[in-house]
Amino acid sequence: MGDLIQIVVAKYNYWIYITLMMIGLYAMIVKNNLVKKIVGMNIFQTAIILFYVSTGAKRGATIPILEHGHGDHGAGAHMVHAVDYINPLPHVLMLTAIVVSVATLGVALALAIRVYSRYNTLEEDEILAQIREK
Amino acid sequence: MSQQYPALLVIVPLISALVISAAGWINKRLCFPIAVAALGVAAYSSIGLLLRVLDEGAIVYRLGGWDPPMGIAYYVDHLNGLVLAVVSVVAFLNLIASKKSIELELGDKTAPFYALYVLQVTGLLGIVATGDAFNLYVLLEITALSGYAMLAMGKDRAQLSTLNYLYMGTIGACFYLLGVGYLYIVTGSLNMVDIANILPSLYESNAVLGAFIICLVGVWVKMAFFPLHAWLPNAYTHGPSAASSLIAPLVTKVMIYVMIRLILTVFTPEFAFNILAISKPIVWLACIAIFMGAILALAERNLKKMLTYIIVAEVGYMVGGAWLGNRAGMTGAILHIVNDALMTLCAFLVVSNIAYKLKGYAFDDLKGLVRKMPFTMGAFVVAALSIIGVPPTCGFFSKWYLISGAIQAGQYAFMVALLFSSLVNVVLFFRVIEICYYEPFSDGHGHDQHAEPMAEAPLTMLVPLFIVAAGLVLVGIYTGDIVNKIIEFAIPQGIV
Amino acid sequence: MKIIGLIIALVTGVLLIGATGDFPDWADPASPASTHLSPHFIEKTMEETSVPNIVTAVLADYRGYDTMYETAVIFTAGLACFILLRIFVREEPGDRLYRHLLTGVTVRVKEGMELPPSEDFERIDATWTPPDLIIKTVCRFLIPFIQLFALYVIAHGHHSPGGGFQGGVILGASIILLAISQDLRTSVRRLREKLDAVLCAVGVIIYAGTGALCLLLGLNFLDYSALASVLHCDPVTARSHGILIVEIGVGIAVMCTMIWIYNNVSSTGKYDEGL
Amino acid sequence: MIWELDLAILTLVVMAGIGAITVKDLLGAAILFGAYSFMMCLLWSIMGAVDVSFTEASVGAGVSTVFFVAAVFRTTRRTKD
Repeated sequence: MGDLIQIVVAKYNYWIYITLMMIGLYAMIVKNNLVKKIVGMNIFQTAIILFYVSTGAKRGATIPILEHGHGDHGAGAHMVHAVDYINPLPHVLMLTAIVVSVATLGVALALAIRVYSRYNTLEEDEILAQIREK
Repeated sequence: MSQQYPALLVIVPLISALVISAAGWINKRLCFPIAVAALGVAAYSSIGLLLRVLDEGAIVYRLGGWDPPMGIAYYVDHLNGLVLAVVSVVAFLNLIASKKSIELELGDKTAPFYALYVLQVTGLLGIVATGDAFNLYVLLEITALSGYAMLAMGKDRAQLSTLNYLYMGTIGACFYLLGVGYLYIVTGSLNMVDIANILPSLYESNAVLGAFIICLVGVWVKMAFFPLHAWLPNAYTHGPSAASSLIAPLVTKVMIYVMIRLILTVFTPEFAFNILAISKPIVWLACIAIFMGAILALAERNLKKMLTYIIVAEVGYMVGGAWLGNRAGMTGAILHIVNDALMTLCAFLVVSNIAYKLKGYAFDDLKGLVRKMPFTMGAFVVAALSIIGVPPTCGFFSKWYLISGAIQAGQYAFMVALLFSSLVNVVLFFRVIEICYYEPFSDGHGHDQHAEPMAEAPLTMLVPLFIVAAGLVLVGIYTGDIVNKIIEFAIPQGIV
Repeated sequence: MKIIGLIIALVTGVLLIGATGDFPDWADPASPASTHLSPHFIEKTMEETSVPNIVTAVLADYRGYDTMYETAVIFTAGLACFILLRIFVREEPGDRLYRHLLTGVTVRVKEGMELPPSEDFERIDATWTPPDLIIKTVCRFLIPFIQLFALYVIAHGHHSPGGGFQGGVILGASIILLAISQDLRTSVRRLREKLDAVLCAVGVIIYAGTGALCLLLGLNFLDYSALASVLHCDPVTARSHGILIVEIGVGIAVMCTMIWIYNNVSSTGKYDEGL
Repeated sequence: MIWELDLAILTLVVMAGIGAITVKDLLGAAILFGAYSFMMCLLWSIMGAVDVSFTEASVGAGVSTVFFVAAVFRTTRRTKD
């Protein structure tokens, strides 16, 4: 039992991200409503971002902004130790990924509006039925 | 200046895409010349880059001046030198050929369309040139977003099929991103070469296996490999001609390049072919892809949609060839990237010429086309011969390599699939050409009537088409040189 | 379909969970991700770029090339929304409605007639609802402070969380707030569509142009230390300034694109009253 | 870092996520998605990713939600699932 808790505590962040990812993927595949699919897509992307941010976490470290940073660079700068600061690289990557996800969201919503203005519904099965009728 | 080719290749299109979109608000006629100039520079520097690579070997370009594992580096070797040249030349020719049809189909939105076109090319060139796994994802998204926007400008159900493409494309890109994340957590690096150096000690790890599978599935979604192909036919069929004749030849091929790059550079052939015993099932999957692509193409009564199913089958060729795990198969796959880009471009340019004149490309619309558009149909015959794989054209040679690779690897099913697909292609194209020879049934007496006047597409559309058709034959003739001077060096010595 | 979706999601989940077994423990300081590249960034950022916020330094300098494309992605999205949605209607047929701002009287102008040129009239739609006085006033007060904060975020990205991207989004949000609290015409009057679209491109050009300038000055693309000779400072400070310049470019591009997307989405490309 | 807080917010994130895809009203889905993003941003600031959570707060919880609401306003709130 103690081992189990140990494993859960060590990995639960990863498990939650996988749960969220499955929710998002399920919504994208199964949901019939186009906007619901877009919501699922965003949950999926955010889950991946959560995963990356988790990889950057470091026990006993602080946020990646150097203390006393202002003005004293050069010879007299005090030593910076890598163990004191959280890994900044995943944060950088995820800033980019967030931007990409909002960009995709914009395009997806624009497309959904176009689809709605043509078929007057957002339900995929109703749209397909309309196409088949023609 | 030749030191800066890798940067120019991608930066000039990017900046000109921005300038085009700004210039569109001032004067729409400025857009086309800027786009042509930008892609011309890109094509020129990619060919210059390829020649430099042939002379000096692989080139590393450090962006921002930082050394590779810290910063992002471009890593151009024989493999991506070749693909870069193909991408930029195809995009350039297609741009010139598509001017009239863009003006016809896009109306008052030509300026943003040109900007998106150039952005798409930027993204594709960047994907091919980059040596950083995460940078590839960002560029993938540029390509994808501009592609969605261009394809959705079509008619009928273009928006709906593009929205489906967007869902699938996002899943694919996210899977790739996730795979890179898995690699990052076990190696701590994002640079492809650096990852490859760290990985050998981790080959046993489940995380690396997971990363490989997720990346592979993500890339397969993007390239429309068989069970994941559902988005492709509708999205490509309903898009505007200029967009589909850019995206159909390039996007799937570039994704195949990414897969080959993942196998050869990131995970190394040792891991992909020897440690993981998944080559056989993947080649079987490729066989199914080829069969299904061919059969679905047979069922179509619409020229453009038929071609999109042929693309699905061709993706099967290349995936199968790359996974045969021997030199001939890999050569065939890389050669087929070049050939297939050219032949698909040729076929889609023919379709866009037909669409320009006829406003439709269902089989019933094509009757009497040989009389009406003899030059276009001439080019179509060349493309058809090449897709079937008839000797002087280039399609034959890549198929030859693929088949000999299949025999070497003992994968006879793959050989059968290739031959079957060639046979189906013969049926498909001769059916189309036969229809085109028929006169339309007009007023009862077919042969008394005067022949319909020739209504050929304008010269700006025909000349690039002829250049591509000639290219199909020329590439076929010079296959030996391409293989011996370029592809031979692109494949690591480990693969025999 | 439900079952297929469930199976796909579960298979993916099982595959991913299986692969997490070999991960280093969560937040383990000895994991490869924390020991391979990141120590270099953490320990050398200050002496190589003189930017205390490591994320900003890595974002705009070490991996500046990614960020340039990130800005280009946003720009592409703006352009995509524009090309997909925008409907150019030169002049709608039929009568138009104008509202006199001082008296609140609505004037109907027949087709083909013109109103005398005057600042007091505001074009409205048939479905126009008066903006709520409280919301309108509160937003009037808030917007300048939001914008001030956004500028602070951009300018202070070197020393605190934030930077061009966040600041740009907040700036964009302030204009979107104006569009929501009053109507889209009011906000478009403040920032014309043409200017907005051109500024989007200009923002990315500032970024890519800074990179190209470095290239022209003889170093590699985006190597800001080349700017030292232009800015008259040492290469390390030049990197810090280069980061500031590109952050401003990012801020402009992001702000305008957010507004552009919002305008197109909320009015389905007609640029009428919006929400 | 306080792992109990972490766990609690993770649970809320999952609940908001499930809510966003199951609620039978698109406007509700949009608002729940905003809540989801905001929880996520709290989670990241607990993990020390201040820049990322700042971005998510402004983009995910702010502008994305506005886009969703705008799109729902311009189409329909009706949904069958």
